[in-house]
Amino acid sequence: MPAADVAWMLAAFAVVLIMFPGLSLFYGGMAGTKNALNMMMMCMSTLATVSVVYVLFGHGIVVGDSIGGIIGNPSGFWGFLGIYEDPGEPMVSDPFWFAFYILFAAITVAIVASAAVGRMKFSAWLVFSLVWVTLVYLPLGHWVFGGGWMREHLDFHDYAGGTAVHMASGMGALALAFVLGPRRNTQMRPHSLPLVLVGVAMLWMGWIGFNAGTAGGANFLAQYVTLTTLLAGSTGMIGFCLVERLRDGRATTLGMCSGVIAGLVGITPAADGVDALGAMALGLAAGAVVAWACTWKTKLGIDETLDAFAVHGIGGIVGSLCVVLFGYAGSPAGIEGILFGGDWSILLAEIAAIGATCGYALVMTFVIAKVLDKLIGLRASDEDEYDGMDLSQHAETAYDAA
Amino acid sequence: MPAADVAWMLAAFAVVLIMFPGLSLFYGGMAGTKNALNMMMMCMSTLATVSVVYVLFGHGIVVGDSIGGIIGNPSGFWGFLGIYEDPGEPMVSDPFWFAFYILFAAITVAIVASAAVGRMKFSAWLVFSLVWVTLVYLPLGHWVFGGGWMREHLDFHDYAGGTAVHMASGMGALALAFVLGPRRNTQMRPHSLPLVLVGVAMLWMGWIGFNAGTAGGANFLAQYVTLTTLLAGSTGMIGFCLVERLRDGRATTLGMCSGVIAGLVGITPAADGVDALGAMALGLAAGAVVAWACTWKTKLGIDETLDAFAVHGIGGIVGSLCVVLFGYAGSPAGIEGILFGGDWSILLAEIAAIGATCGYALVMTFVIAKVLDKLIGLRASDEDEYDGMDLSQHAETAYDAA
Amino acid sequence: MPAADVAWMLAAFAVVLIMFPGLSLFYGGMAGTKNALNMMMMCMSTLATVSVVYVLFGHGIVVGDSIGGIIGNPSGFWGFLGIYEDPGEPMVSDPFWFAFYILFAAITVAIVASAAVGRMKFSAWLVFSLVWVTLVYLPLGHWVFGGGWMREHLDFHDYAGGTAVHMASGMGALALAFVLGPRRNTQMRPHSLPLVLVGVAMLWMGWIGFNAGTAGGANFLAQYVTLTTLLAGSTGMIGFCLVERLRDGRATTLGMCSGVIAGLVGITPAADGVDALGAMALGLAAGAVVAWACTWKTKLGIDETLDAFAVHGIGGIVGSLCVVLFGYAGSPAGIEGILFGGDWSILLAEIAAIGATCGYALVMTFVIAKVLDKLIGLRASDEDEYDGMDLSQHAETAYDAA
Amino acid sequence: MKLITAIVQPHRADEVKEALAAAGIAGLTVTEVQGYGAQKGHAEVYRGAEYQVDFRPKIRIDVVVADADLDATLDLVIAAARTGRIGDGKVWATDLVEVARVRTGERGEAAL
Amino acid sequence: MKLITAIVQPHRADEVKEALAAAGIAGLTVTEVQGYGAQKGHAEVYRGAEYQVDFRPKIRIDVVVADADLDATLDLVIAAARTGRIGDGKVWATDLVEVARVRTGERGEAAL
Amino acid sequence: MKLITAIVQPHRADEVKEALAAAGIAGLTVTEVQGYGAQKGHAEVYRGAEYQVDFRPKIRIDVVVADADLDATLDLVIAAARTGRIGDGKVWATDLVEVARVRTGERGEAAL
Ligand SMILES: Nc1ncnc2c1ncn2[C@@H]1O[C@H](COP(=O)(O)OP(=O)(O)O)[C@@H](O)[C@H]1O
Ligand SMILES: Nc1ncnc2c1ncn2[C@@H]1O[C@H](COP(=O)(O)OP(=O)(O)O)[C@@H](O)[C@H]1O
Ligand SMILES: Nc1ncnc2c1ncn2[C@@H]1O[C@H](COP(=O)(O)OP(=O)(O)O)[C@@H](O)[C@H]1O
Repeated sequence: MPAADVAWMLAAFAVVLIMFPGLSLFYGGMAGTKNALNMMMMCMSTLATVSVVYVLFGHGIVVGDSIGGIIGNPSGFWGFLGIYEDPGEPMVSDPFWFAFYILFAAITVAIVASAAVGRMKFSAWLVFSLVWVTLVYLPLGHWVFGGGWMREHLDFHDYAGGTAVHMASGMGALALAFVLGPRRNTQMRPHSLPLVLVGVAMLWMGWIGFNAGTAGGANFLAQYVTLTTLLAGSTGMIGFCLVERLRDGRATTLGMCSGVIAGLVGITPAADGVDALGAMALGLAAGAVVAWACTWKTKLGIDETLDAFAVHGIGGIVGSLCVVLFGYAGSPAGIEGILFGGDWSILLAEIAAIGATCGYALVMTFVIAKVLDKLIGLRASDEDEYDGMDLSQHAETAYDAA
Repeated sequence: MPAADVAWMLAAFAVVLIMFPGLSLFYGGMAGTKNALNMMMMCMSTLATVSVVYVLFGHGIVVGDSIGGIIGNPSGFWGFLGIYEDPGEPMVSDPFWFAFYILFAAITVAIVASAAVGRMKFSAWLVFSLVWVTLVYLPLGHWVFGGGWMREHLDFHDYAGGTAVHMASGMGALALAFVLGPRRNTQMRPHSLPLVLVGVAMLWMGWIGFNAGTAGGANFLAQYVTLTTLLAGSTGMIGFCLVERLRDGRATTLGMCSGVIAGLVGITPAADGVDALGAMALGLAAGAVVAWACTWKTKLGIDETLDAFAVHGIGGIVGSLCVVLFGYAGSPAGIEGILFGGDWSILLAEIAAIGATCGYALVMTFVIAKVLDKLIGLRASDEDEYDGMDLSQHAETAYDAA
Repeated sequence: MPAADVAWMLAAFAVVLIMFPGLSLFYGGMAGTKNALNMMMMCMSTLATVSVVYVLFGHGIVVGDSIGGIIGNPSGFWGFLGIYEDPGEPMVSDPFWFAFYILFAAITVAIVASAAVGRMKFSAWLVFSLVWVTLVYLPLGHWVFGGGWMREHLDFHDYAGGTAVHMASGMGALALAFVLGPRRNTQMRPHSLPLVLVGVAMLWMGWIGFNAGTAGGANFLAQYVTLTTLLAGSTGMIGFCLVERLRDGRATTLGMCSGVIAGLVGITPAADGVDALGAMALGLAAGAVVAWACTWKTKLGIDETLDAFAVHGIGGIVGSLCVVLFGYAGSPAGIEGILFGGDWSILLAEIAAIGATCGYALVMTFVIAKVLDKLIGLRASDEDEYDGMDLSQHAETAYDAA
Repeated sequence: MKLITAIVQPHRADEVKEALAAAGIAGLTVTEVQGYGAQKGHAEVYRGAEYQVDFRPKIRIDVVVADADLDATLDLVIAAARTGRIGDGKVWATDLVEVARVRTGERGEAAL
Repeated sequence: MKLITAIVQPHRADEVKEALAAAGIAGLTVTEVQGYGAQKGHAEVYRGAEYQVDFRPKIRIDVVVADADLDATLDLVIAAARTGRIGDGKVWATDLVEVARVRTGERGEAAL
Repeated sequence: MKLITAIVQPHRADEVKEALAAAGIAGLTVTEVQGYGAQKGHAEVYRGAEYQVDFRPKIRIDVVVADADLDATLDLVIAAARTGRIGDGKVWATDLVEVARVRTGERGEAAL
């Protein structure tokens, strides 16, 4: 029912849009008081920069005619010219899709920003984000969503962006954090957990739009993934909090919030492939593994501060593997999990897709960050860092009690 | 139009989902700084616990084959198995409904959490919430929404959960607060009224999804209740603030926020049964009566801290009675109010339904709380209470100014 | 597809509703700590007062039978009586439209409230808002949305309320601020920028509902304006931040947030008339001009504190002029911009519409404010102002750290 | 005149205020401070990373008294603040060379 | 050297700062404190329950001056802080046994 | 006994605490304060309007020491707090007429 599809997609768009301030508040609440605004601006600015990129050449690179399976034709949709013909009767049309895809691209870049908290020049972030979306997200988007090689040659499963969105941003964050080096003072607590929860509120609501919107309309699939998205978020909480309880003695609010996001990241590639029990198991696994993965950065010695690597990178991988392990044959995706007797070949395809995505994002981000660091310098001065990025980059402070 | 119904219900789901963080922030803002996170976690955790209960046996108890009108068959929908058949063309289907019902159940439990603010062990809350949803909400749900005795034998009117959701949680909160006993320090102000407003924002938006979603689709009824829900929330503000103005000399932000919620609670059972003027009168009445009822707890000597009893219990009762008093015969519910010459019999049915719901919730909650208190101890130590529940239960503090 | 239209409009309603707390938080965060709650209450109260006005006589004045092109018949829809007939099959019906229009009216009044921050008696605000909506918004609404003279005789373009909503409130705010006189202490910073961002989150999401809801259903137009609304908000950021960067040396969070709103205000009259590149240019222009216009008040010597004049008044004018300048002939509005060879006559019509709206709002607001000031006194006492409006008007404080 | 400064547990501050009021000393100034002492701090854990919070919130009470009232007031403050547990705090007193009431400009004991 | 401590109304703090700066005293330290005194607090009402807030926000200003400047500075602070209404605050002075500037380690009046 | 009051840069507070602890002085009280001095403030710009923020956040450390420890402690605090840049702060010391430990009621040096 094309008109009904339009009705749902418009609503989905509205709630996905609020994921941007949602992510900004989620990360901003976790940052220290002196870096909260800068964190929020890095996230929000992606809507501006990526919009421009998309309208100029970005959409072309993702879905334009494929050039050897590597990138789409950048000039394919220059200026979004000539996409405005009214099809006569309501159906989801180009102007909408183009807008929707901008959100997917921008949210990916916004996740990467979390790695830069408290130490990156704002101007450098703007340049980096322009380059990163162009050289990392857009090609990956072509491979996964467009006519690129992964889609053509790998029979992997990724429902709504576990690879190009979550793994890419998680790995990008890790590489960026590595190049930036640790903050001078890594002993910082979230400055406002209520703000973190406000962020989670917007993210979870938005995720329904994201996952059920990927269904492309008001159909059975959209309803199916609504159920799995709810359940995985819910049990993500349990998984993360359980690990905390066992390891640290107490379940925390930050843990609960992180667990929700971990469960949601995990279900993103798998929402159409697991049943209710599968979604719960997946959420539990994603929450628990991410809780564990959050501690790796200390061992790696990389100040990947807000754990995009663990939450989005590892969370996305866990979700992708879960659908391979216990996919439900009666689901819309129709994938029979290996544990239920399914074919092992999908595991290989999945691992190849994960490997290609992570490897590309990791290496490419590293190169971009290194080159930009040489060219323009990524890091703010020690003085600026000490004063806090809010003051030094934006001449502002988040709160004024007077 | 089944496909259009799907489109609206998906959107309704997304906005109802945000009622959970909404309620968490509403209550968390009203709590003191040292108990805010614990309050939020008690609310949010209901999504996790109730999801598990629902998938395992909860949905069966509510809508499974009735066992003597008392409960549905718990094993009726075990694991949500076999509900995934695509009907071929878009219509609101089982996976969606199951997910939607989880939200109704969980929000009811989350309201009860407000009674426990500042003094209940988090582990005890988790156990209590599991038992409460099973023994109080699920049977009530069966009576009211499933094939239970109330629905079969009482000709009462309850549009969207005035009984099983609001009265049950209000009475549950009262009984739990009674068993827990008062906090050691009851002199606490809301620590952040802006946070309370953020909560109201999410709740009011969500309530449109809740009430117009109960219409089951994109139909006239949904539009009708959108109007009455808007008006009752708006005049709920007026009712509460007027009482404050007369009694205390000033209208307050907390009063305005509480009035909105009181009006919304009031309209929940009545949204399809009153016209615009009726909805305004109902909102006014609910706001004013709830403002008055908030002061009862002091007289009762029960530290029912965040007034779920007044707002949801009394608010729900007022709304139910209003539809009996001035229901509009031309409304979708077609109830002629007594004041307009309607039949008195509906009043008796309504009172019976209110009495049964409130009585059951009150007694059952009391028993559950007493038994659990003996078995595992509900209350945190005085030391923990003094340090604040955030620190003692979660080793966290909400804010860090440094 | 009428049923699909219902589905989208219900969702649009829910997200537009959250614009009220959104605006409250946007303004409340910009206010000082001692005036934040009062600011929020002024905004939120408009839902209550305007609802009452609308049900009693407001809707009649806007869309009732025109009395000489000046106002509609106030008694046309008294009590919203007799509007409840179910059309049999789902289509967007009166109860819904009436509710939706209340939101448009109330948000306009809420914007005006920003001018009164920190110095207006709350009771005086309530009276003022009742009079203002009746004498300024309702007639303007009739002229623009109903059967009034502007619509009949001026061939101007205003997609979703650039005139009656944004210019009217911007000019109203300017006149009210002028009559009120400056605060005693104008050296105040936003007390919480994260709160400002929470407000922007709700506003931007709501704006999708506002603009795409103005399309009246799930159609091509709704999708078209979704794209332009996204792009103009995004480049609004750029425009504002660029001016800040050049002028003050740094882009700020408040600037980014203001730029989003400026872009959204600008696109409101033009969303159906520009293409993607046009929307981006429009957003850029609106953001930049508004950033500049924010500094005018100092020169004017009017303490129009939260810049409703610049953001909504000037932003709305810029947007209206942009569609005249570079409207896209292939757009749903089909306006050929002057720069692309379009007819100059539309510029005259547009300027006349802008002039009429701004002139009427400015003069009428001035008169209302002056008269009320004589009759009841608008301004709180110096003592009250010093103590802060939260304490003096509402006996409350926003935060309690204890 | 003497200035008595007491660092006490937050939940004893009201008792101290009331004890002082009962003794006719109706003016005092209170500051939120952070104390470090024999009493241990607490640990908070965020995503598995532990943050050691060494300082405990305390309330600092400053009260100016006449020379003659010093000892009595000290005893009274100590009695009111005491819970007997580690972390109860410290009290100290300094000699003042001058005191004034701003409103009237009065000096010395008349200013109390 | 002497330490002058002034508890003043928040809205007079700027005047005091400016008066001191005008007199050539360019350093001072300010603390947000809560005062309790002759001035009454205020009541806040939440859902019908009244909360009595006894304390009023005040600003504490600490300024170290040379012995010779004590009296002049006291007069100046009192004059700048005065509104003539209850709640204007208190000022007191103590004798210091030592003062140092951290940056240079200078001691005594040279450190001011 | 003596009371040492140090106004230091926030990022040196930990160093001072650790230096004191290393010297066997395990108790101190810390207050967040705002300092005004030779060090300039900063400007913030909101929608084109500039707000001058004159005060800089500082940490005030109050520590009571035995008379004999005064000089050593002063040196130690100054050394730990110093960065050599403007804004490093001030330290001063006053004589105390009495000190007490609330928990036990002990007086004098035994109370430290
Ligand atoms: N030498 C000191 N100088 C200043 N303040 C101190 C000193 N010793 C203790 N305090 C303050 O007193 C508080 C309680 O001291 P603590 O040693 O924990 O308990 P107790 O005095 O009961 O042994 C500390 O948190 C600190 O604020
Ligand atoms: N004895 C005292 N010791 C310490 N501070 C005091 C004392 N008396 C008053 N103050 C401080 O001075 C402030 C103003 O005092 P108050 O008695 O209200 O006014 P006034 O001095 O004009 O009579 C109080 O809020 C308190 O902070
Ligand atoms: N005379 C004074 N009285 C009280 N505090 C002072 C005085 N002078 C300086 N301070 C405090 O010391 C801090 C640093 O002083 P400043 O003059 O900026 O640096 P420096 O001492 O290195 O010249 C100030 O911010 C203020 O808090």
